[in-house]
Amino acid sequence: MNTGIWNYWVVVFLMMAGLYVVMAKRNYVKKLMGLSIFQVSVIMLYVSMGKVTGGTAPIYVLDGGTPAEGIVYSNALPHVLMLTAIVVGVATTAVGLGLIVRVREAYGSVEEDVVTEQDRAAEAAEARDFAEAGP
Amino acid sequence: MKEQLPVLVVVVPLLTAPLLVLLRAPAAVRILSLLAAAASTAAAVTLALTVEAPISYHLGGWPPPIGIEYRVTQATAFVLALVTTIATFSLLLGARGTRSEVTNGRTHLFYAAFLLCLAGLLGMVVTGDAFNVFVFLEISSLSTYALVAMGRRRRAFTAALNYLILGTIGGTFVLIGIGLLFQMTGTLNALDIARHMTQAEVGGTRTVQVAFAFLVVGFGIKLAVFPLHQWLPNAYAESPSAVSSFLAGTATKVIYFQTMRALLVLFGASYVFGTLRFGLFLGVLSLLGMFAGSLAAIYQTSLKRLLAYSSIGQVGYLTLALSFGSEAGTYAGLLHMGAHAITKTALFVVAAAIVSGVGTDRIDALAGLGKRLPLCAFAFVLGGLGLIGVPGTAGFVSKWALLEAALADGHLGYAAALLLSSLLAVVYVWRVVEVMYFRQPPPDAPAARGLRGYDWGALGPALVLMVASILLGVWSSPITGYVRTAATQLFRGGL
Amino acid sequence: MNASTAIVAALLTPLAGALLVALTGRRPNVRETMTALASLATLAWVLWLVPAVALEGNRPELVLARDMLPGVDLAFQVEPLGLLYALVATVLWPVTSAYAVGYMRGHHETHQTRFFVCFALAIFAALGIAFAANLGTLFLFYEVLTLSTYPLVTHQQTDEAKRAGRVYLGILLTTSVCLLLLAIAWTATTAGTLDFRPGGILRGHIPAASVPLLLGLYAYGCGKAALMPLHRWLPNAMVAPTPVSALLHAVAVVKAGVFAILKVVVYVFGLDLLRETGGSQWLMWVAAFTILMGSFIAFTKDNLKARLAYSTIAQLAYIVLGAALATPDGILGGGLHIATHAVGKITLFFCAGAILVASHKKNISEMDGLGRAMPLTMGAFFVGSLSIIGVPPMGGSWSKWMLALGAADGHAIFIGVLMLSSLLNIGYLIPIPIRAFFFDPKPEHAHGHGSAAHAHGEAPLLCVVPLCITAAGCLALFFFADQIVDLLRPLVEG
Amino acid sequence: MNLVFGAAAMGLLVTMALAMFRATVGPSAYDRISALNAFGTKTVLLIAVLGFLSGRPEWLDLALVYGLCNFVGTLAVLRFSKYGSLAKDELASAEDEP
Amino acid sequence: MELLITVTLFAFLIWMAVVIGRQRDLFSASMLTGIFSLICAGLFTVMDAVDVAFTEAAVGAGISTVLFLATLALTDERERRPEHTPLAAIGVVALTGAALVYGTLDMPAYGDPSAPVHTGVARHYMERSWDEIGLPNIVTGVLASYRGFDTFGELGVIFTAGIGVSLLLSAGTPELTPGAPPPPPKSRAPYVREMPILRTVSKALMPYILLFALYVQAHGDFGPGGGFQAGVIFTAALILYGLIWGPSAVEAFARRRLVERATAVGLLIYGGVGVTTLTLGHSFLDYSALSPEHPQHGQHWGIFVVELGVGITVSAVMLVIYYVFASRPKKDVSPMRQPLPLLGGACVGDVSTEDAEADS
Repeated sequence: MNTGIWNYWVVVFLMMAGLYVVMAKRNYVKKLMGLSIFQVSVIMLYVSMGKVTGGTAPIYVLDGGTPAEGIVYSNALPHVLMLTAIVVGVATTAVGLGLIVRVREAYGSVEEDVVTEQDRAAEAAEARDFAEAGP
Repeated sequence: MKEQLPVLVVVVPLLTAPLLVLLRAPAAVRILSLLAAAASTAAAVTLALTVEAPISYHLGGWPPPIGIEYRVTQATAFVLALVTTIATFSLLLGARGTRSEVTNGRTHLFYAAFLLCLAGLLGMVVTGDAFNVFVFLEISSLSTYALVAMGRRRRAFTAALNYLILGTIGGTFVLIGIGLLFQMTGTLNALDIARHMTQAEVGGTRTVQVAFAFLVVGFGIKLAVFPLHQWLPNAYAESPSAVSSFLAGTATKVIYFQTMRALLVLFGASYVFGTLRFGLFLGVLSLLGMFAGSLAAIYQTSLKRLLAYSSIGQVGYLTLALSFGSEAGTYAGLLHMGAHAITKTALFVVAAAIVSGVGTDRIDALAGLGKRLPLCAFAFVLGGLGLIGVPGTAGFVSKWALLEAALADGHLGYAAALLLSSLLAVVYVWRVVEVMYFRQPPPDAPAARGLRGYDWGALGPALVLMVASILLGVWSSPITGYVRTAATQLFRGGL
Repeated sequence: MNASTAIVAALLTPLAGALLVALTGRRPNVRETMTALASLATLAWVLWLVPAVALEGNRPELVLARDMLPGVDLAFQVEPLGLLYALVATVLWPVTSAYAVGYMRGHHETHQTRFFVCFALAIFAALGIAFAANLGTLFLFYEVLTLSTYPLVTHQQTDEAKRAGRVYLGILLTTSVCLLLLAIAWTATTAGTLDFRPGGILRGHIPAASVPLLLGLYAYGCGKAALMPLHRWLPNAMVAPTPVSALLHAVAVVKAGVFAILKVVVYVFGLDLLRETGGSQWLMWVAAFTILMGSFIAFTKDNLKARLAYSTIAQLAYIVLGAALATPDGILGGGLHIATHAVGKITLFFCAGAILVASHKKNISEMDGLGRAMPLTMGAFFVGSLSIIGVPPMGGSWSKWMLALGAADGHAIFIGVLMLSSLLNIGYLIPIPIRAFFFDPKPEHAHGHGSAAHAHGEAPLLCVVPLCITAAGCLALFFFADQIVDLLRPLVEG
Repeated sequence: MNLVFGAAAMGLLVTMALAMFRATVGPSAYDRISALNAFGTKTVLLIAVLGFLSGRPEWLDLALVYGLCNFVGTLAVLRFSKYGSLAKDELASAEDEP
Repeated sequence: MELLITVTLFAFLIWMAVVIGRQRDLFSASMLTGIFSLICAGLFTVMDAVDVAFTEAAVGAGISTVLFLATLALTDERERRPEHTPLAAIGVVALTGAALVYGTLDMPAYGDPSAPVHTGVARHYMERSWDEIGLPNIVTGVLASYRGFDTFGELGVIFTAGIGVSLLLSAGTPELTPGAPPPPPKSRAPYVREMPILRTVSKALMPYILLFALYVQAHGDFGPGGGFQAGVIFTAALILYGLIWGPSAVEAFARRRLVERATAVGLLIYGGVGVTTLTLGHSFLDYSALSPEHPQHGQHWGIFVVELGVGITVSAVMLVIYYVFASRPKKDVSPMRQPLPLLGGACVGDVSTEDAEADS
């Protein structure tokens, strides 16, 4: 059964939805949510590569201690790769959230605009200090 | 034991990191991490000196493409030696520099993250497996995010966070690219992919074109190629000195090497430069990056930020070399990668020495440094000359190679642009030099100090690197000969 | 001892001198002794090389590092032109050092240690340029020279000095990096080598149409030659202390530029190639233009050092003209002019410095009657002027003569340029000694500096003796010009 | 047999859609919490049904994990919505310590 | 049938993605990401990726949600309204999406058994792993043996995340002095009394969940599961306990210092297997070295130990992350009151912000 490539288009849509959230939203928590959507969609891309029509999960169906004949399995390799990718995703999310907590503690906000504004103000203040202290 | 060296280079730092977590005692942690880096360096240098034919190491005992393969060629060995050496120097610096920058009680974590980052970078270099590149890319990236956030100012957090977001997008793009390649070839081994790529039903597909685009953009983000460079200045400027010197010398270099391999090995030069005509596009981007980076560097108010923008300009040189799509270009790129790694690391280390002497890296605050810390100022001048590419420094040797590569392909315009942009380097380096030597030191600044007044933990490594750069500048033949054979091999798709 | 050792020694002695000077900086007398010793030792090494090159026709070689760049060694070779340039530099170094000691102390300059260190480094670089066996080595030392003289130019560390330093570094580095390096790279890719070889290396490798372009890259790439319109750094660099100006304008820096051009013309292009293709035609006109414009501008300058600076620009263009003519006599004349102009111009600068030290006067209009207080200085000035103008029995006359001979073969119009320029030289140089000896001091200037105008006599002895020596040198060159030409003869033969 | 499982799956999908609708429109946090919980339960069931559909019922493990995670997630959400924090400590709150 | 389910789930996913993007209440959004993960897990199951589904459920719906909530507890719950339309983002996304769609045009169809993915190296795994490894779960075989080094790297990633989060968040919170017992309970907070059911249920469930975790760990060779999933489940149990009894109750059970060391131990176990094979003269992680006369047994042993290492590190790292998030007090500094940390020339060799916090 040939079902075409529509699934990849859906995956592409999901990826782009995630990417859009990352790029367009100014809230860091939201950005990370977008990032995890993006990553999960990529996992979806790989996993859908591994599907074989009419196949079953890549765990041998045992028949008296040996694999039964004539059973079609889906591809295990993308699954293996994506286990790693999931781990990478959650690791990134954890570190990112840790950073967000620190940003919030240091700036009082997790909005990119507010943070940037404060940085600018701090920079200007620093430059002013130097202008006053210097010759 | 010798045949195990390829994996030991990576595994030694990777397994020392958990040991550090178990040890915890700061002094022991410092020594052990330095030892690990040194051991890794020794392994890498041994490899570099002995490798002739490519070494294929089968991890898990499974031959490629079934299992993961480590491949050591002259090119990879060169990069390995470079990265490990710079890591060792940065750790020497870290031994003193980080004490004030990382709160005690977390020293072991800091060093563990450092070694993990190193292991990640090394793993990317030595692996011959596309997906393994992604895994180790993420190890190095994640630890980098945490390390960058250890900077002294709160801006380090936002720098790290923005780096994390962009870096993850980049990493995910790479993952997409690898996935698409995997889908069309059914394999993950780089050489195996390259073999499939020559078949028309693979190499001619649109999927492969898109895979190429995603890999290039993904690596481009991590490499800070011109329009994708936004994360770099803050990340370099705000991170602790040991980290910025390490990153500046290694991270972008390793990614550059990955890009080279992606273009030359994975897809093949004829596909990239012939079928896709990617050279012109990359060349134009490189030129923009060279000028934009250097111009921005001129207007910076902080020393580390200036160096960071200069790195963006230098990345332009690197990609320009690649864009020629020629053997000479590959050679020039590899060489400039090495030269710039040494020079930029040295400069960041000098910046660290200056920061520990002056307390800030604001350029305004460096007035009269030529009198206050003459050795630091002098070291900066030496490094700056290397950055400009004045003859007698390693930077000149590589710039010469770039020029030759440009002229050999008849790109007179590129050659002229290259030279023009190195004038911008003169401007930003000399701006700092003038502040150091021509402005009167603030009245309350301490007068010239004796040799004890320096942060030798930082200045020592810096001077060693400077001397190395100058030695390579006047006697480059051992390195250039080595790199040339490495480049030849790499350009022909050998991995 | 063989010649290679002498080359190494000649190169290392100034370097060691710089180090010793730096180390003994706390005790000025020891420091100055170090400079003196280093300069004399260097001179001895170079003189030791002379017989082998001049009489036996040897070309001593030395490879310091193989493959500094791929295919380019860090190598040295002593050939006549380089030897001449090295001789000029090393002979004048002890003299300049002695003068510098007097000047710096008399003028109460600061940072004297840095000054003498950089001075020694500059000589080191000049020797490296002189002995360079290929374009790569030459470029290396060319840049070292630029960088080591930068602290000298900006010695005063005033805003004016900083500006001058920017222009200095800006022009010299820009041209060398953008043009010279490009030219060298171009040469390397077309000729496949960068070695200096008699007869040139480009012949047969380069299309005739590219010759003028490449020559232009070289001519303007050697920014130190101060060809118009890239001459601006030279008058700007006048903010430096006078010994530096002497070094810049007579010995090391500017001569390095024209020396490099001569060397490139002789050993890279080869005279035949230039003559066959006519690729240097345009350069003659540029040189002629520079000669005349430089002289005209010199006329308008009241500041003595500025006037001398523009005079230098014009005189350098003589040498470029000689090179561009690409005739044997032109080359010989150009080479000879390196020596004669060096001695003449250094005399003039020494005098300017001595005047400054003794009377604190910079402008020509203030110098009326100065000859009575400083007869030796102004006498030497007169001698130097005659040499620059080219009046027998001064050395300068021979080099102009040779240049004119070179132009006679097909480019007679440039003889006219030379004559016109000589007239201009007379116009802007001779009035100075005349005013000094025959005019009465202007009262307002006497009051301007208080009673000091009458109180001062000659400058310190360490200033006056060197300028007398160089003035005598101008005279001596008239009689030894033949030997120099003989030395250079192999350049144009074979 | 498959028909029964198929119909069950369809029914589950419909209920999932309903739960999602509630999660989407809210309006209150508690609506969403219960929607999340309901959705989790439906997923557990769907996995179970899928196992039978594809003839590999041995993956009921999977459904168990879902049930567990759903429980933990819901609890966390509830706690968050009530106390605004996951950190309130029953034994010794962080603020009390020196 | 299968197709219908797939299509519906995909439609659900799109729906959720859009809703998450538009939802400005971050609390709701994090719940919706939980739902998103659950749908994904469902889809993975349909696509026969049971191991991936297993992991995604545990990570996406469990750990991630808890992490997001913990972060929200320390930050803000609402997102500000954006000030302008992000045209650049729309442009980039449209371009990227178009490129990807262009790239899909030459892809093999969904489920096509003759696609290169299935005929390439994967064929070797599918056909030979029973003989070479001898485990029913092909995924485990590939994961732990054929591509064991990838998994080693993956463990490195997790370990790095633990290190990173500790580096970021561990300072500034009072750590229990080593060796000292946890402080005695002061007073029972009223809310525990409010939820007797939860209390009872959680206590009753704990051992079973932990047992289940061990089962998943051990059964990974035969069915879906393995070290990673087991580690996550183990931690989920402890987090559950922590949610009801508070983080220090968990810390009393698994001391933080101990857990931090356990993160290292797991990685060292994994690497230790590699080093062992290496000293036995084989390649790194070549398990057949462990039993030269019977390579399959060596594989079994190696995979077992390696999975154990994975389980230990994963659960320890997850726990560490939970600790540092949950035990961090919320600092409600408004941007106005917060002094700008101007670390200019003023602070030579100064303390970092960390120290300042620890001092205060």
